[in-house]
Amino acid sequence: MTDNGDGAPLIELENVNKYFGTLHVLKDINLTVSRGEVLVVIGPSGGGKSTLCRTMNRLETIDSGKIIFDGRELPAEGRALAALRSEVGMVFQQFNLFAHKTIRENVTLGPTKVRKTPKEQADKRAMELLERVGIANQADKYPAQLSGGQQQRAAIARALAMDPKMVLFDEPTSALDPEMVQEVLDVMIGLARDGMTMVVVTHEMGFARRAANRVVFMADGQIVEETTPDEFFTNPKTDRAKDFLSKILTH
Amino acid sequence: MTDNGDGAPLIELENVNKYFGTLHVLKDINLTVSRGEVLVVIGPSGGGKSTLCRTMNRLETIDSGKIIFDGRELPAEGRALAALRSEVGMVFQQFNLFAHKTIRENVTLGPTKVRKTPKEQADKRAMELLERVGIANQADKYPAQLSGGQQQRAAIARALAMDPKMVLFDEPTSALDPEMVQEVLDVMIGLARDGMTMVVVTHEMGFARRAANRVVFMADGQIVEETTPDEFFTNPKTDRAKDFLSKILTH
Amino acid sequence: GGDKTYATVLEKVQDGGTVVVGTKWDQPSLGLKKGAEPEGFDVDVAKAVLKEMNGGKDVQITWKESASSNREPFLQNGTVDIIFATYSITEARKQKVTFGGPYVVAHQDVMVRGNDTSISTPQDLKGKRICKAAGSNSYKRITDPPPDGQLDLDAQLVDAANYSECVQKLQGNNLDAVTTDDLILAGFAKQAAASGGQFKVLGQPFTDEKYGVGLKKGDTKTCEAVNAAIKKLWDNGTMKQLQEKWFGGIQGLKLTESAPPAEGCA
Amino acid sequence: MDELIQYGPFLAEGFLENIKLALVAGVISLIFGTVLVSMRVSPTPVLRAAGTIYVNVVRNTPLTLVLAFSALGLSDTLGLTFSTVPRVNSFWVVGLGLAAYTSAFVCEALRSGINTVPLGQAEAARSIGLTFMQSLTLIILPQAFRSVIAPLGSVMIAMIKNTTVATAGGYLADAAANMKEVFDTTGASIPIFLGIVLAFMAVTLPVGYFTGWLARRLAVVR
Amino acid sequence: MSTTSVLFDAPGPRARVRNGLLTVVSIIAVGAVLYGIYRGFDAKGQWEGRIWEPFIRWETWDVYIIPGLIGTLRAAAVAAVLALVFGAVFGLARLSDHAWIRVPAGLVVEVFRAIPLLLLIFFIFYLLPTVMGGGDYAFIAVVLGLTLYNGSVLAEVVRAGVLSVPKGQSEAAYAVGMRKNQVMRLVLLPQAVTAMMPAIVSQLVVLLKDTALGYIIAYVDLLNTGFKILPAAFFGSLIPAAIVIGVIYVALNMALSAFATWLEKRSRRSRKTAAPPVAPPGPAAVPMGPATPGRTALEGME
Ligand SMILES: Nc1ncnc2c1ncn2[C@@H]1O[C@H](COP(=O)(O)OP(=O)(O)OP(=O)(O)O)[C@@H](O)[C@H]1O
Ligand SMILES: Nc1ncnc2c1ncn2[C@@H]1O[C@H](COP(=O)(O)OP(=O)(O)OP(=O)(O)O)[C@@H](O)[C@H]1O
Ligand SMILES: [Mg+2]
Ligand SMILES: [Mg+2]
Repeated sequence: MTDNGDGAPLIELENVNKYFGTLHVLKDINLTVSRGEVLVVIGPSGGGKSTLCRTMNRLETIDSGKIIFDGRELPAEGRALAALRSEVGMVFQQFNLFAHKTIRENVTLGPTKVRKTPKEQADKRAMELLERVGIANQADKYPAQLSGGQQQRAAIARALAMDPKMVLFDEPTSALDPEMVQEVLDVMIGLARDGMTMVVVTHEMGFARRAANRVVFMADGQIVEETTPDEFFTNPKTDRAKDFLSKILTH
Repeated sequence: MTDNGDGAPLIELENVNKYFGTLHVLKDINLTVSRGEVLVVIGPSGGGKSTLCRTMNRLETIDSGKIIFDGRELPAEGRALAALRSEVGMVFQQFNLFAHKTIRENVTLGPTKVRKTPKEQADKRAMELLERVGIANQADKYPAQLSGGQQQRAAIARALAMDPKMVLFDEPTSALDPEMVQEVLDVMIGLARDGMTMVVVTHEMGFARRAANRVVFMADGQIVEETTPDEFFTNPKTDRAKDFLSKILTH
Repeated sequence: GGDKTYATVLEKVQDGGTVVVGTKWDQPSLGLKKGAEPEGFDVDVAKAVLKEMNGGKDVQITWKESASSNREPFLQNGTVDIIFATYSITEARKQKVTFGGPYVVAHQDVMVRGNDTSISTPQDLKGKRICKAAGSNSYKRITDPPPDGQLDLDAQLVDAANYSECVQKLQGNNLDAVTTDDLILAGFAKQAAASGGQFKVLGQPFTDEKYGVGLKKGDTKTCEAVNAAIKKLWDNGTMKQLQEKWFGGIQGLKLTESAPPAEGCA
Repeated sequence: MDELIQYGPFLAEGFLENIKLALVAGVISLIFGTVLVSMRVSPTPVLRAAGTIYVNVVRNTPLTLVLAFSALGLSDTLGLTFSTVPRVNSFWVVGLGLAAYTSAFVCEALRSGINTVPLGQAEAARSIGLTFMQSLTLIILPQAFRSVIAPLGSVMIAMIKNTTVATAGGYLADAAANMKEVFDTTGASIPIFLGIVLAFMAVTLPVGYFTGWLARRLAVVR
Repeated sequence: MSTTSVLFDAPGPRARVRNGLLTVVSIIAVGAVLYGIYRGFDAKGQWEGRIWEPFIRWETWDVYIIPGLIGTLRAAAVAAVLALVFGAVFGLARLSDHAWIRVPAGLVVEVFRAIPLLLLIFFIFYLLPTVMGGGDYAFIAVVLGLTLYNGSVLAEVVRAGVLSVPKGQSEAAYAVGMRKNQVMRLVLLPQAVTAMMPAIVSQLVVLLKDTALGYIIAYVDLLNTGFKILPAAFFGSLIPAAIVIGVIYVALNMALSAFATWLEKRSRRSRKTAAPPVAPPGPAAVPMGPATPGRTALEGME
């Protein structure tokens, strides 16, 4: 647990609904994340966690409701939307590093092309960030030459390079070999300590316990439970949550 | 821990070597698995665990050494090899259910075509097995319609349908969503309790602790450590093993 | 070629433009590509006629291959200006093309393998395999009744892309006779003899094939100039001399003795 | 439009030849393509090499030349005759040439069909004790066959269009040859061209839709 | 070598003996076929030195073969460039968000793919003079026909290439705040090009091969000079000419095909694209392997 998570709201979701065809994937979601808060989203597969995460930078559109980021409703398109996205970093399960660019270029591409930061300045900042996630020595390799853990840390550096107000993580460690999970979680824990606002979809209890301010349990498109990590893991309220925890905790 | 694992040797590997081109993937492996024993193979990625497992039913040939199963050297080809394989079940990481057949057909195919079991009898047995792994109600669906956990349980049923003397598991849970891991492990634990001889490549400590008689730690094509699960997890001897465990146990 | 456009080919000739002349490129002794330019009787006649049309001055010529199957489209398209390519004047073709000439009269005849004794007259072609070259109408004289044809025999047609292929097939015993204009046959026989091949032309002509000069339909101005030139060339002995040059000394071949009467331009 | 009506029967006659050629070449190429693919995937290096060489040579030769070879080489020189009536003979010679060409593509389509079956399927089949023939007939071919329908459809469509090159094999009776003959008289006629194109589409589109539909219907969901 | 394939198990001793026998039998069979062909040609005198002799003379190459080859390569080169431009424009147009661009582009592509190329060439050849006045349109007709047809196929390759880049790549690009055209320009196209290069080159082989259709409208190409005029000038050399011309075509196309295969291997291994190689278009088009990148079927067979 850290000492952040008590700021003003940074992002607010109000009665958000989302359908895929006839499938109702987000059902009347209300959720607020404050500045500096670390929110962990947990729940069974297909419950809508990724979709929730993706609506927050409008990679998915919503069918009804409102999403307010930093005081303004999410823009629908064009420059304004691009600008918003540059303020909300995103880290994907599959890393999604640009395969045709080196690690350094992956990190500088956003700042130079979107923010028009001068090349040297972007390069300098990129190296600082790569240093921070511990892969500065890999800067000139291509993504495919790196291990999964290194790629994911590069992806985090890429997200941070835009100086986002918030970072979304969608199962950042579940595509990794087990021995690489911890090195990525360590970077995320550091980030949380530094006061970054984070929404993290993950099943890693260790991370939730050590870094989260709040846990949201989602199933069937609904927020079923919303509480502190300790409370959630030691004393879940709903049967859904109990059942789910029993499945993932035994092994 | 169960009370089995004290029978006569079922499979013995003597000085087994295997190369992929110039890459030496199995280096002078000596290993014996007794009847009723459950052996867990653990180790870093690329260490040769899968290859070891696959040599035991000759999905990979070996370049030197000997593999003796049930008193006879592994046959090299033809009917004898097919017959051997029908006695050694195999469960793959990617399930590998026959995509164009229903679950029931997947399970009955071996018995009817290899063992010439009459159709009704094979069907009956298939339903018993599907019952046992808990997916009898999915019998007439196609693999793609099932969740990963259900598919893997079907794959176990398919292996069991041949009444094998031994079952090989190659990371049976690592392609699964976390909440589905336990349902598969439960089936495997039950199988171990019933005295099946099993070789299991896995990173699941819980399973190793509860079901294994012995743990083999493999790295770089060699068996680095071979001991009981308790001993291995609490008191690893080699630096390689210590390092590996530190990485996968922290989170 | 040339950037200027001309109403008639005659204008182009007289203005010193480069004339595109269509000839065969694969017909020994008539139009056969050897080196940069084709050579043969048709080629020489074309040069002489054009020179005559230009008042005795040499004309710049671009040679363009005009296979039997492409002669009409090439004239219609303007791919070529004028064609000298064993082009028999027929009523059907007159619908599509304006013909100058004829400048020479060939006769349909039959060529068979040297050792073939079963065919000695055109009538013997009954039941035999004869060649049908794409774009050529010669086979009709054998298989069809008048007016299009002549002999109305039951011969079997073997398709071929052109007459060299016909000759190849004749040589390989894949057909029994090639029947078309004697000048064409003579050219092949002469060429084959030079390299050890054995063909004989029956020497029994049974049609008159009036070789005309192909012009775009309606270009009567040029047509008349062509006719005048041809008359001149007959009168001064050039035509006779050219026939001698290319077909002299071939057995059984009746060369045209005097200027064939002009057909009139339409 | 008048031209289309006037020459319609003549063109239709030609088009019928295209269809007949397509049927002949279709059947033969499927058979020959299957033989070729068996060679290409056999464990015998010599057969594999022979199959590979055939496919690579034929695929890289213009169809025009393949048909010419079929007529001059196979028929005229090697004496392969199907009929004493030359017209009929040329038909079969062209059909055979087209089939020889198309079978290289059929072979490749079948081969990549086998290629779409994941290795794991074969390993699973082996590991329950199925023999070579059993895993081939029960597991691999049924799955390969399904993924091969659509590509085979494209091969057949290409083959149908290729019947227009029959002229190159000395068969001057198809729609393209007839269209050319008509154009010599009429000049380019848009109605005639469109008429023939539509006639071809009337054959190729249903083939495409049918194979596409069948492929989707039988698709193995993985 | 342990090569696992979907069809065959690693061979044991008996399988090796059986394969050996089969090898001997097939050598005999293949040999018999080749000998039969040799004898057949021999019986018709096709190996006589006289009819092959022209091909060792420089004039033959200078007058007939090389000019024809130049004609073929010229048509192929011009058509290739135009087809690539056509393909790029229409391929991207088909990906447009605007239906008024996407739909007509799709229609054009589908129609030109459906027309038999020879008919298209004929039609253009006969049509041009009526709309543009007299002239030699053989070259233009060949090039235009090849461009429209192959361009349409290439349009599909371009589209497939862009679509083959995993969705995650564009999502990641959007997530750092890029605009649509930046995503296309900076992320999708560079990766798509690597993925579609082999398919493009394969299609260029088809294009080069199809220049031979020009022969039928008397375009002066290799087939025309080498296969029609040359045998007329050298009596009896039709079959030798066909063989020589055939070898030249096969060599040219194989060189290009080999290049395509090399490119494909390279892009399959490529670290610089997340996209799997696009399937070669046309008759051989086959959906690329299984969705999950894994070893399949015949891997290791060649
Ligand atoms: N693009 C899409 N089109 C249609 N359905 C979709 C799409 N994306 C997701 N879904 C469906 O929406 C539901 C919620 O999906 P989502 O990916 O948000 O779940 P999740 O909680 O992230 O699951 P997981 O743990 O498996 O990632 C699922 O039923 C899924 O199949
Ligand atoms: N068919 C093959 N051809 C060539 N090399 C191979 C092949 N299969 C495996 N290898 C190589 O052999 C080594 C051992 O592979 P193996 O799959 O047995 O390791 P593993 O311990 O199972 O790893 P993982 O935990 O990633 O499954 C690796 O370096 C691998 O790249
Ligand atoms: Mg998700
Ligand atoms: Mg493994």
